[in-house]
Amino acid sequence: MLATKRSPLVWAVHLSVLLIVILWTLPTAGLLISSLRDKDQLAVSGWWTALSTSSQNLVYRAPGAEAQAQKDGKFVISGNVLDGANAKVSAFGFSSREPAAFPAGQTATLNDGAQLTVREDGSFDLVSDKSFEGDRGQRIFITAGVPPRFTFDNYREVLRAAGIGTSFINSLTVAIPATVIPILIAAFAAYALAWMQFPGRAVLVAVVVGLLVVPLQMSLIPLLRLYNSIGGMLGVPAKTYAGIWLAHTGFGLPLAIYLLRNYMAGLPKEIMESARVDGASDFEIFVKIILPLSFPALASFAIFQFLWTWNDLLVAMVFLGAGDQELVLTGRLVNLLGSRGGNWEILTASAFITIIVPLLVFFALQRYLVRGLLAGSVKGG
Amino acid sequence: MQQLFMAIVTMAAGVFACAAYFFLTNWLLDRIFPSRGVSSARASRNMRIANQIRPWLFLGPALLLLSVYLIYPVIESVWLSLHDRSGQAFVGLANFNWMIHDGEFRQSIFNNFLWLLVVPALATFFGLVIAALTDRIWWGNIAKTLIFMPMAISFVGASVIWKFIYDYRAEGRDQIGLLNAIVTSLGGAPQAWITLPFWNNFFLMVILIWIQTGFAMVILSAALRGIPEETIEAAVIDGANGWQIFFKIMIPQIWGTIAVVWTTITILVLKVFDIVLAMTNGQWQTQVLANLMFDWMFRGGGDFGRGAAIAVIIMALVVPIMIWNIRNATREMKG
Amino acid sequence: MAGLELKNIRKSYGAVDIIKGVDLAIDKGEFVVFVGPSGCGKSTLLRMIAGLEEITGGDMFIEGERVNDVPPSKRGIAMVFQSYALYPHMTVYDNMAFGMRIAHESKEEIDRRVRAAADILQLTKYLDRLPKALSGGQRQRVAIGRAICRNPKVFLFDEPLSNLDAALRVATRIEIAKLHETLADTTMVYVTHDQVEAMTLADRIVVLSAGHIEQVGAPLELYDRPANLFVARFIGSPAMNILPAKILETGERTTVELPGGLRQTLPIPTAATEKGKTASFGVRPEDLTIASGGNDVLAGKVSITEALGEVTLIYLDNPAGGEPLIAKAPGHAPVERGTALSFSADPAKMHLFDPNGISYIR
Amino acid sequence: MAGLELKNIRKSYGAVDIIKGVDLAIDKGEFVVFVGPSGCGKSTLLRMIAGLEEITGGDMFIEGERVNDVPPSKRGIAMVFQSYALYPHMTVYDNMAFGMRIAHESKEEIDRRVRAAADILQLTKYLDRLPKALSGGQRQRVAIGRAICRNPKVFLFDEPLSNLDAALRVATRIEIAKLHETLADTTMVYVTHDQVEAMTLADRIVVLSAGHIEQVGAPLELYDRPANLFVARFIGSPAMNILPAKILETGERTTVELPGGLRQTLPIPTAATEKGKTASFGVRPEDLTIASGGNDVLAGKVSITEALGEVTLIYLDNPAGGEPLIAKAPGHAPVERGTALSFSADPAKMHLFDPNGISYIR
Amino acid sequence: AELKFKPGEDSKFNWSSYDSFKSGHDLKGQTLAIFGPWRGEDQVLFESILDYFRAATGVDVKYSSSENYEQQIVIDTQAGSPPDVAILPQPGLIADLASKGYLTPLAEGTDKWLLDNYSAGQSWVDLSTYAGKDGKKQVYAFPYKIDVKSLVWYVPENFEDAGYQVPKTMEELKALTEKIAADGGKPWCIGLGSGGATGWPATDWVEDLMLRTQTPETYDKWVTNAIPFNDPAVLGAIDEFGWFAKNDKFVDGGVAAVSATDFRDSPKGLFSSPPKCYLHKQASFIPSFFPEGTKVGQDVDFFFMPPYASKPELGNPVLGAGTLAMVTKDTPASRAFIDFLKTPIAHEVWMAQSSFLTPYKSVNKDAYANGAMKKQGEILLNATTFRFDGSDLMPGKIGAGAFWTGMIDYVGGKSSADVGAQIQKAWDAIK
Ligand SMILES: Nc1ncnc2c1ncn2[C@@H]1O[C@H](COP(=O)(O)OP(=O)(O)OP(=O)(O)O)[C@@H](O)[C@H]1O
Ligand SMILES: Nc1ncnc2c1ncn2[C@@H]1O[C@H](COP(=O)(O)OP(=O)(O)OP(=O)(O)O)[C@@H](O)[C@H]1O
Ligand SMILES: [Mg+2]
Ligand SMILES: [Mg+2]
Repeated sequence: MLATKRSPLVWAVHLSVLLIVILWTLPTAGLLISSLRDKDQLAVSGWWTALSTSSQNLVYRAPGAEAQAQKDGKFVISGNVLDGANAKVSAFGFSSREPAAFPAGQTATLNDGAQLTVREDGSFDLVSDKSFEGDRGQRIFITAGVPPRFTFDNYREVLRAAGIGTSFINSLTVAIPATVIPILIAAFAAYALAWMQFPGRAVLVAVVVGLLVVPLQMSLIPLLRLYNSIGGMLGVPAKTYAGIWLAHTGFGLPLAIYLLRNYMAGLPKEIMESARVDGASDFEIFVKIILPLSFPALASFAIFQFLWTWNDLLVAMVFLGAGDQELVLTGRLVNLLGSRGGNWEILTASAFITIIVPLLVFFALQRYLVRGLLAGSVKGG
Repeated sequence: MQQLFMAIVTMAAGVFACAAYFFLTNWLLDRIFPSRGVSSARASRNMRIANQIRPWLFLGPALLLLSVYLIYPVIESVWLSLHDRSGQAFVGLANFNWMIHDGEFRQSIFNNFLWLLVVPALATFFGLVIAALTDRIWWGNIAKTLIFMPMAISFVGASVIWKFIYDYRAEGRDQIGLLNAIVTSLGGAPQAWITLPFWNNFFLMVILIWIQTGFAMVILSAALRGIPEETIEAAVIDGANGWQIFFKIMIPQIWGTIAVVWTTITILVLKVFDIVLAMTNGQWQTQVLANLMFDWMFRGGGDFGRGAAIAVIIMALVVPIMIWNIRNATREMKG
Repeated sequence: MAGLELKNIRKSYGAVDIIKGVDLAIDKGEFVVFVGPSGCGKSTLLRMIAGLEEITGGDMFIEGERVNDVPPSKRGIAMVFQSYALYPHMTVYDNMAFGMRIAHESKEEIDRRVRAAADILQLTKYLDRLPKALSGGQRQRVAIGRAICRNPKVFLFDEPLSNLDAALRVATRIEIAKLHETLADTTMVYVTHDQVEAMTLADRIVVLSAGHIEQVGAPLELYDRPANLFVARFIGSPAMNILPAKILETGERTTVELPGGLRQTLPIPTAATEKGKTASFGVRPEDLTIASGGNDVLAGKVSITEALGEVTLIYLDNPAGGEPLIAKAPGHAPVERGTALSFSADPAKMHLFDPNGISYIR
Repeated sequence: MAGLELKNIRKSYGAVDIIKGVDLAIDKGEFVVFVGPSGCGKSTLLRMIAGLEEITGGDMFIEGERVNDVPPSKRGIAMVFQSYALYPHMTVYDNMAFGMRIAHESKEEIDRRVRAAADILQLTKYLDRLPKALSGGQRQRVAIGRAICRNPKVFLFDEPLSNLDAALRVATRIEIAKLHETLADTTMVYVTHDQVEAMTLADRIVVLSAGHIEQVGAPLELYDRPANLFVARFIGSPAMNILPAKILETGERTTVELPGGLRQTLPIPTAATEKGKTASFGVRPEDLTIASGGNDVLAGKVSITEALGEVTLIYLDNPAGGEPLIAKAPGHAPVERGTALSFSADPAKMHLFDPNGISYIR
Repeated sequence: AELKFKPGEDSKFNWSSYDSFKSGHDLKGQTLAIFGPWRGEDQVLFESILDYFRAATGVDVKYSSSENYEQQIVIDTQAGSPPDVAILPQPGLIADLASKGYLTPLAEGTDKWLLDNYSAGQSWVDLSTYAGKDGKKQVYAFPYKIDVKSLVWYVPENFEDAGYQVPKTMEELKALTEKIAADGGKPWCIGLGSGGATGWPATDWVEDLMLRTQTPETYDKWVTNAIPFNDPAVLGAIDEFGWFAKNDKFVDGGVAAVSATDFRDSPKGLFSSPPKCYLHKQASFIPSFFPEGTKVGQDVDFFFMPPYASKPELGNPVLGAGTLAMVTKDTPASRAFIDFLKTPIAHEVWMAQSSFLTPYKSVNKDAYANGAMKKQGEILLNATTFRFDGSDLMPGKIGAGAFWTGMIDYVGGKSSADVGAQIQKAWDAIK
């Protein structure tokens, strides 16, 4: 590294990276915080308010008549409007029209003559001369300062879902070979397209680029039909792991070949020549020289391919099936959302659960994006 | 446990089978056309034959898979695009004729061009800048991981995230959308962002840029690190400052990779529909081709003819990029 | 049978002709050195022999077999690249072992040979390093080591010692010479800019210029009887002094008139037709001795002197104008700038070239 | 004021110390040449001066200003990299113009200087080429051109001529010398393995070995009075012959006994305490003349001769064992292998080193 | 798996129907793949029904679902690997599958069965009848699990606090709306947002209002486009919706919030303090989006979206949606499954849990898990007319496209005439 550490520019770099990182992570941070919040709060207040104490209007329903006790000839229902939460009541009311009619500590007289006292700590007494009736308790509206409160319930709920372990393994079983196989196949093809002489090379490169555009959706029906007929012919099920690996491989190949070829074409020719003079065949050059030197490209593609196959739902559903045994993690999590897909708290938590594995992969492979891999190889480029 | 074991066995078998193909075919080729231990004239003739075959061995599996998984569906799409909704009756170019008269299609084309102009350029640009900047700081890897995160988040997750950004609540209410919270705290009136015609396209693009920057960043970061350090040293000695080194030394050397990233994102933009589907489903004039295609293909039983016709158009849009790539490839192979 | 034969070999990059028809037969086991100005095509020729550049025209034979279409790996060559071309991801050891591993040599044999080469090249300490952690000279030594580990039919060396210090250069040169002796059947082709290397190593030297051969011959032959002005000036450092000379008398011996009116009679026969022509007269700096009167070949004012320790170079103003003339005096010659000096030389060591620059045949 | 001053400069890569404390003051305008065996740290030192390597310890000053933390671009340096470090995406012209463009020189000025440099380096034909279409020597010339176009405070040359042919090397060397003369205030630091370059260009030569300085001095000083055995053997090619010598008599002059019983009296004073010690006796090959009887310094059987044209190297079996002794005879000395020869030398040109290898002070 | 309710134990279940089904079907060793829309909680509930089927027949049943079930069923049928039984909520999609020949007609007499056993039977027969590949109309689908859409949700205590009464007629509802607005409150919470499906809640409004302003026959003509979308009848219903939604005073957050608010978020305004709104129209599924712990019947309640007093001839029309089961692969097991759905027990077991309504007349209404469900069930049973969600009956491009977009545009400011014309144009384009 250059000895330019202390230049003032470095501060500018730090600051701009910080700024970009904040911009980029802010949305995700929102998701993270949301995933730790009470689900009822999600739609009511912005996630950033969860970080500070906020004044909230809450509704509490006092226990019904069965909870009343007799004290000094009066009927009393008491309890705590905060349910033990760490907050402070500032005002309360008993009508939805005036939810903050009384400051904490005061006593309000209800329409039916009963008296309600709510203290700052949330404890309340509902006192009446007559016996309370009905099992629908009195609503108490309170205004309380609620300190930040986070819960892991959302995560617990997701992680405890039945079959999540199976789905996790299914996802891995899909994603790992579906990452390795295309890399292997694409690397060979990319080498041929970058360094071997044969007619039609440039056209093939362009075809590969062109195939990048084929919409996945167009392929599903013809392919599944093909799978069904092959499966029928061989007497095996049409939806197998091998099938989905090949599908992911097929869909991932154009990008893999394109990226790898570009990278390989940039490797210094001399190294290959030198290996050739050393007697190495194309196969040996590929395995012993090109592959190790292409690690940065292989790693970056691996990161993406893994990510796509891991997050994929559509291809897995079509080629593997949606049954309980075959369900991949994304499928399982989406199913948790219920038929109408409304449970954001589940969504937020599961988004973070699925993200972990790809991030680990990214972290693990990032170290292959090394600097100066080719340093010292050729003099005078 | 047993499932885990089975999983490992199938994975190993799958990967092994693939590797074995390459080893075995190469070994066979060298067996059939030996070059060691035969007369040298034979050897060189064999070598020549083998060298004509070998590229195809290397390319073989890739070509096979590409044909089955991509080329065959393309042909199928073209065929379908000339047929009616259930793929039974031949209708000639009727689907295309319908298309050019369809307002929604024209809207989609227009929006797609907007996307093509904005997203690849910005995603590549941010990716490049981030890749370059993070390379020089000690916490660069952490920064990169954070910026990569959007890529790793599933689309469903991403759509919730952006809901919390763009959400609209009436004026005077607690905003749960960050953007409106900022706007209102600055004294502005909240906006229902994704319903503002024309501009909402850009709000949707922001999402894709936010996601794709991670892609550009990773690829470009690998490329930047491949630049010979000494050329940068030489530039430093020549008195170049950070900017000059970046623009005059580093960028030209990774130009090829920038083009690749740009091409890839462009093509991805042509195919993008998850975001539009999840955020607006093309309403408020945000329709794009891919979503339109999806709509026609699968909504309410679908119209395969029209869906395929739109797919054909999407594929046709890539032709200029292909030609440009052929040019590049031939130039590169000459030099 | 020739170890290596080039027949009218040509090479062009697009419209630019780089090698313009080279004919050369190298015996099996011969040590041939290519010399020539920078950019004349030495490396290209070497790379064509190796099979790394396509041959635009002509035929190439290795041990009698036409190899135009034989891939490099089948030609049985080892090569030291001018740019080293080390495998950046392999240690020094693995770089050297690579070729042998490809050839499926036994582990022990590989280890023995790598260690031997490393020993010769003083690389033993660095065997576990990657190329990027080596100095320029060390990298070059790895490149040499990689070649000399192997047992090829033809060795190709492209300026292999250019980045080594004098001592190491001598030592390595000697090792290469020894290698050549041990492997009597191995043909060696060597490119260098170092005269000492060329003179000491070569069985024959090939002088190239702008893509064609100027002269091929044993080292002393080139030094003593350069075929033309180009070779004369190219072999020897500092280069031979060249003066215009008018041919006064022809016959068994030739008398010429040098600038300043000095006359010299050389033991070189010329035809009568040459009389009156302006030839080029040459004499090497090291053949000049400060004249003690009589038989002067040149005289002039000293413009600079350069003391190299061992010898002193004396630069004289050229009476014919142009580049200064140079004389080499042994030791620290105490010559002042500005003094007028005259030099004499042994007529047997003088050279004469016709107006086209071709040497008169002795 | 020193143009460049190094104070106890150190550099290590991890646990490996590469530069082990170098102290050196270079005057403004001085031309200093670094020599030393391959891998001794020359390039590293140069790169530290340029600011490309962090300084592990010690201080560096350029024109009085401490530059340890000054970025390279602010140091006012031009450098020829050992590995050239050309910009692969720029033509030769742009490679050379880059630095000036950065400095916002006028277009005409840039053009003038680039063309001038290209002219000197015979690159004019190649100005539009990319580096990858150049020969090794051409690339090196571009690297030189890139540096000499500019107007820095300090020039750093790392083996700039190693891949050039003799003629070009001489010509370029002369150009560099001229440049040095024109830019009287510019300090030049030059690394080379070529003795001639070092001797002709240097105001002072710095001999480095394994990360430290062995001797600093004017070229002839190093040649004539090497401070120790290392320098003695390093300067001069072939290296000085070293023989064990027993000190017989001390005083104003010293008498030693050489292997084979030969005695020599040298005009070197020694203290009486040295008597009986085994010193090292040195004599350069070029100082040996075939003895015509009397005052022999060495004798032995000829093992090989190498005719370089200009001189002939005669290798003798070493009576003390080990490396052969070498003598240089001018011209083509007609010496047969196996003949026994004895050599004499001028006592003033003999060297004597104490048992630690330090030279006795004359 | 263990059966949720032990057969024979609880008398509110019609166990005899289970026993007779069991004795009539022994299909041990057969398999049945069912593909349906239910995921999450619904899936658990449905599995509990399947357990009875498994126990009764011995069939190995595999149920699967998918987020993209519409897409997946199209792919699977097209590619030739359909499930045995598909359960789908979209008649439009079913019609398409039927017309392409991917469905097997249900057993003879199913129409008769529906007519007899389901309340407003003809409505259900119509809903289940589709044209096959040969163009012949047959019963292809069996309605099972119905959602009632004509519900308006409110918080009784808020009504008490403010002194409002549950309206009995549409006129009263409008008056109440005006009164709340006059009191300074916002009467309605309306949210049309639904990600990719944004706009659909508005279609429910329009359909409900269609049924309350026009005859069922006009409604049927509308959904088949026998009358154009910009027919005054339709425009009238749209404008009726506009009366509620396009008035800043009537909707929480103002008109701009209507299309931007997610339908899942919109009911939350009922429960905030002070209430952001007093009324919310949504189908019977909506309680799952109420705040945690909300008890229907106590914390919140609903009333039937009232008819116009001025149009008594229209009776009590009920708008609903639901899922229909169909045979995609004709096997004994899939036939048996449809038979199973005809048993009261298949309904009661789900009724006894949650979120299940049925128009099946012979089920025991007391099996409903709570009063609220029972009340909804009664709305369904008392329906004089039942109409399926019109947008689901229209072609996908309209019902799940142009109609949605049109409603968004309408709320965004376009006139009903423009929107009607625009939708009609889209409809013309796909004819
Ligand atoms: N990254 C590194 N890690 C460890 N040692 C290194 C590294 N880089 C260089 N070296 C060692 O530092 C020493 C000095 O290297 P340097 O390049 O300065 O040598 P040099 O004197 O220029 O040699 P040459 O004449 O061969 O160019 C060498 O022995 C080299 O092996
Ligand atoms: N790709 C190319 N296109 C055009 N000309 C080229 C190309 N590569 C090399 N040349 C030219 O070919 C000529 C011969 O190059 P070559 O490398 O063989 O020279 P060389 O004799 O080895 O020189 P040096 O001593 O400098 O290494 C040079 O003039 C060079 O400029
Ligand atoms: Mg060369
Ligand atoms: Mg060096």
